[in-house]
Amino acid sequence: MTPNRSIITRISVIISRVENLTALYALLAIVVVVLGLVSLPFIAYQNDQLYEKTLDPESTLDPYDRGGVPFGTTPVKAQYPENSPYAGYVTAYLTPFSQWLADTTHHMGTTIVAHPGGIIDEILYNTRGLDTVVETSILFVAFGIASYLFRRDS
Amino acid sequence: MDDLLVLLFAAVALIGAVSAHLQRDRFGKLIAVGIVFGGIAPFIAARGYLDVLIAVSLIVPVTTIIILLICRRDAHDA
Amino acid sequence: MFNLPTTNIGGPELFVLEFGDIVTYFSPYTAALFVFALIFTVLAIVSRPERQVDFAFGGDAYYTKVVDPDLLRFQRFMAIACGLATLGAMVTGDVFNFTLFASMVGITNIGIVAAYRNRHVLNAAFQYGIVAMLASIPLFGGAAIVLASTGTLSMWELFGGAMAVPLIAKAFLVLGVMGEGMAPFYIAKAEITRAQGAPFILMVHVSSLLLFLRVTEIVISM
Amino acid sequence: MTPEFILGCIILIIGVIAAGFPRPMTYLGRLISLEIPGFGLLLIMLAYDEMLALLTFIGVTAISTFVLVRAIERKEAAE
Amino acid sequence: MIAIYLVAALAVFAAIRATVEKNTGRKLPYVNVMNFAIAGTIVLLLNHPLALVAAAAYFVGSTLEANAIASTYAGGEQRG
Amino acid sequence: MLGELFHILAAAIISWILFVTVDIFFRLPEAGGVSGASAIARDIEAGGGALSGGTMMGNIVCSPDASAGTLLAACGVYVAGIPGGLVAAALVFIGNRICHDPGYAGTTGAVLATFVVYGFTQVGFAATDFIAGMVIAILTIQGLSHAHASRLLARLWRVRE
Amino acid sequence: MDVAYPVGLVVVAAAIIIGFTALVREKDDLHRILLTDLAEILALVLIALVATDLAEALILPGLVVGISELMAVSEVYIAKEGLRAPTGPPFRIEVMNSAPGILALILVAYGIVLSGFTGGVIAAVGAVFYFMCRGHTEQFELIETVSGYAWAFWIGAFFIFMFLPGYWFFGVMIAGGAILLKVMAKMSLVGTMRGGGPDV
Repeated sequence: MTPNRSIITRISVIISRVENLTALYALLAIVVVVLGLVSLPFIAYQNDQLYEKTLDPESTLDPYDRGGVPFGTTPVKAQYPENSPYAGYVTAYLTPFSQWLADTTHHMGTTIVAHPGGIIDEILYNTRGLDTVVETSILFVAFGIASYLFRRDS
Repeated sequence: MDDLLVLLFAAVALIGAVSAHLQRDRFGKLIAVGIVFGGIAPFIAARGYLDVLIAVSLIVPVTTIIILLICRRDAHDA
Repeated sequence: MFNLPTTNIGGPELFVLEFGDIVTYFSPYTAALFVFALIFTVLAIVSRPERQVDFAFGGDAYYTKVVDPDLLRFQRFMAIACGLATLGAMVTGDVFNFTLFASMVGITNIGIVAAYRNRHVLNAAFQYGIVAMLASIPLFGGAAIVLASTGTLSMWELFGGAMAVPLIAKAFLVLGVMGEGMAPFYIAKAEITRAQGAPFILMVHVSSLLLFLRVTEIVISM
Repeated sequence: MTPEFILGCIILIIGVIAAGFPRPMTYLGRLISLEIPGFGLLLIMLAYDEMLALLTFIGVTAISTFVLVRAIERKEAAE
Repeated sequence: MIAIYLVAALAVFAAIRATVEKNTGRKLPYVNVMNFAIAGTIVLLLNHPLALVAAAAYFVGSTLEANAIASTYAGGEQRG
Repeated sequence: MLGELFHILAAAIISWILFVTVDIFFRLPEAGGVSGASAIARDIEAGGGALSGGTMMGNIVCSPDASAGTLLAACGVYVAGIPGGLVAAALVFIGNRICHDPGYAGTTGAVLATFVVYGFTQVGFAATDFIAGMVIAILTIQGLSHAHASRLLARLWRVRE
Repeated sequence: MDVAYPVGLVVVAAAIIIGFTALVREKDDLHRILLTDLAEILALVLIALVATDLAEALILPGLVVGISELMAVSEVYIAKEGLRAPTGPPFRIEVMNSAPGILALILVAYGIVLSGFTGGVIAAVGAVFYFMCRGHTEQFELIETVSGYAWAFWIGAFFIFMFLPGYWFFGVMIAGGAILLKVMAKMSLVGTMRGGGPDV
């Protein structure tokens, strides 16, 4: 490195190298986090959240018992309930298999709610379905890239 | 689960985590990761999520076996 | 029309389409961005790529490089996906949805660039991919902090002014979009001179420009 | 502040240190160390009863480990 | 209900022994003791038929892990 | 309190005898079921133990054998009586197949232990005593001193032969 | 709950500082990929701290986005370095003959019961493990076509939810099944991508 280079030239040499990009970005993130750390303790948790959890350890659907009767309206604290006229139907729905599980045993709540129906399906498919559209598209695109490169090189 | 049990199993998990960092041998590291999971399993059981525990305890060994694919012994100690 | 807290979001509301909790909308500003993105997406669909011309030194001969049709199809697919993601990011009315669209723009940009066999170009695409993955911390983290501190993700609520969004969340969002949309600033170096396929490369530039404009609007309005 | 949460935070920090500065600075050492912050996240999810997320996370960890193993074994074979 | 405290204490003891031991082959038996203790704890914590399946799944899983580690340590399958 | 401790100790001795007998009957100390078991045996021998005892310890580590069968059978009896023990035996069988174990020591041990544990619950023992007792029993084999335990097992193995 | 959130944020901030410091010092590209995996975990912690059902529904897409980006970037890395599949005898241990059949059966069956993202990932773990240990026949095209159709089915289900909400029941069933198929198919392709397969 020649000694008579100005400091700006040196910095621009570092920045212009692609290999240093990751380190630069990481450094920037560290700076933001350190500055943010000053304000972090003052971030108050808003107690009025959407889709709040209510736990009922006695229920057979334990971590995911959100109440409601199947094929009836269930109050779900969505952002805009009027946009999803059938919000709550999926939450309360149990397939025959999951109904049988719920009647039989006490510790299968996660399996029951992952089976079609339940609060998570309500959010993922109904009220926030667009998120899931984008997400599956990302999966599609990423695997498109991977399989294109894989096949080209093999 | 009362306080004493919490402390005991937390101790198991912490011993595993710290030793996984400090071990230099690759098999030692893997064993220590297994110990961490041993400390965590009772916490899942105590909350009553048994189906999750079954699934997780079958998948964690699969992860370990996948890592073992690149752990051939000839690369290092005698 | 709906029970939304504000009917006036970034100018007079032109059109609203509700997907459950995610209410997409057009304001004059985003409509302009949308039309811009739409034009380039259509361009990517209909255009034929330019062919690069190599001159042989010491003579008058020149030849055009052969464009691999497989590569062309792949790049066109990626460019269209990138355009669609940009369109989505322009109109969405939800912070988390916006971050997802931004990630999709990032990954399609990787795809457009990574299609080349040139090692330098691949290296640039790889470094950019690492940054785009790192950017998921600020992006998702920013959206998560917005959710935790205000209790909502909808821009219709957040733009009203009643909610105090923490500064760190805004900084995270900007940082995240910087990571996802950083591509043109250095891919350009490796890319313009060494690779063919101009309209698709253009898509990289357009999408990141529009992402920046959009995130600026979001951060200022919150 | 449940015990799971506190334990999860401690293990997360230990794991980040372990993965950031693994003791033998090898690919394998770092890959194994990456499991530890994963367990920290698992405990934090457990503390908030996010069981579906926990289950998905463990599955994704296995698959991403496989992806990384594939890259590492090719890299080591090339050396 | 002293059994569960006894089992938990044995788990800690075994974990410490496994950490202190240097040799991989001699480490694994200590881990095995810890797995016994944890599997017992799962059933002792929750008296439910599914807890039995969970304990068996944990035990089989960790045994499989130990088996795989030991076999890799031994240099893989002897062929031919 | 003291009575329960006494029960646990008695249960430990009973299950120790049970699983060592079954394992030696099924010739576990003879050869390692998988290469990992042989490696553990070599390391234990290098640490001052006996080879055949070490082989048996390696087999215990590498596959659910009679000791695991006893533990799970005690758990099964604790949660659901005799049927629980038989379910535990089935689970041990699946575990044996997963772990590339050719033998049937685990399954046999589980079935035997089911009836033994059930019998003792009729005379004042609790099934939990057997769970804790089995952990203590396995501790004496695997967790205290590998050299001494393997020599002891080797001596028993010579008696069997 | 109220105390836990700021504490969690401080912990994550400390973790980000440590992890990114390691990243700044790291020069090797493969090590950088490994560290980005760490970054994904930290992003998920931030979402998990919100602790509502909504947070959980946000984690699931976040996870899948993370793994697909990791997949693409590692493939770019392999292409960039021009790395080849290792030659020489494949690595075998005994349990790789016995475990995959039973474990993959359990995991795939359980995954199909679960459905949706979770089920897709669990079933894919089983499939990846099976392909890894037992080798595979090349049927890329079939798997990819299946997942393409699954994607289209899911989009159809989305429009049912949005425009014909009265038929929500069919929407749930189609969506659960289609996402299961899609995620599982894509992820199990990873298992076949290791190439070769053991000569058993």
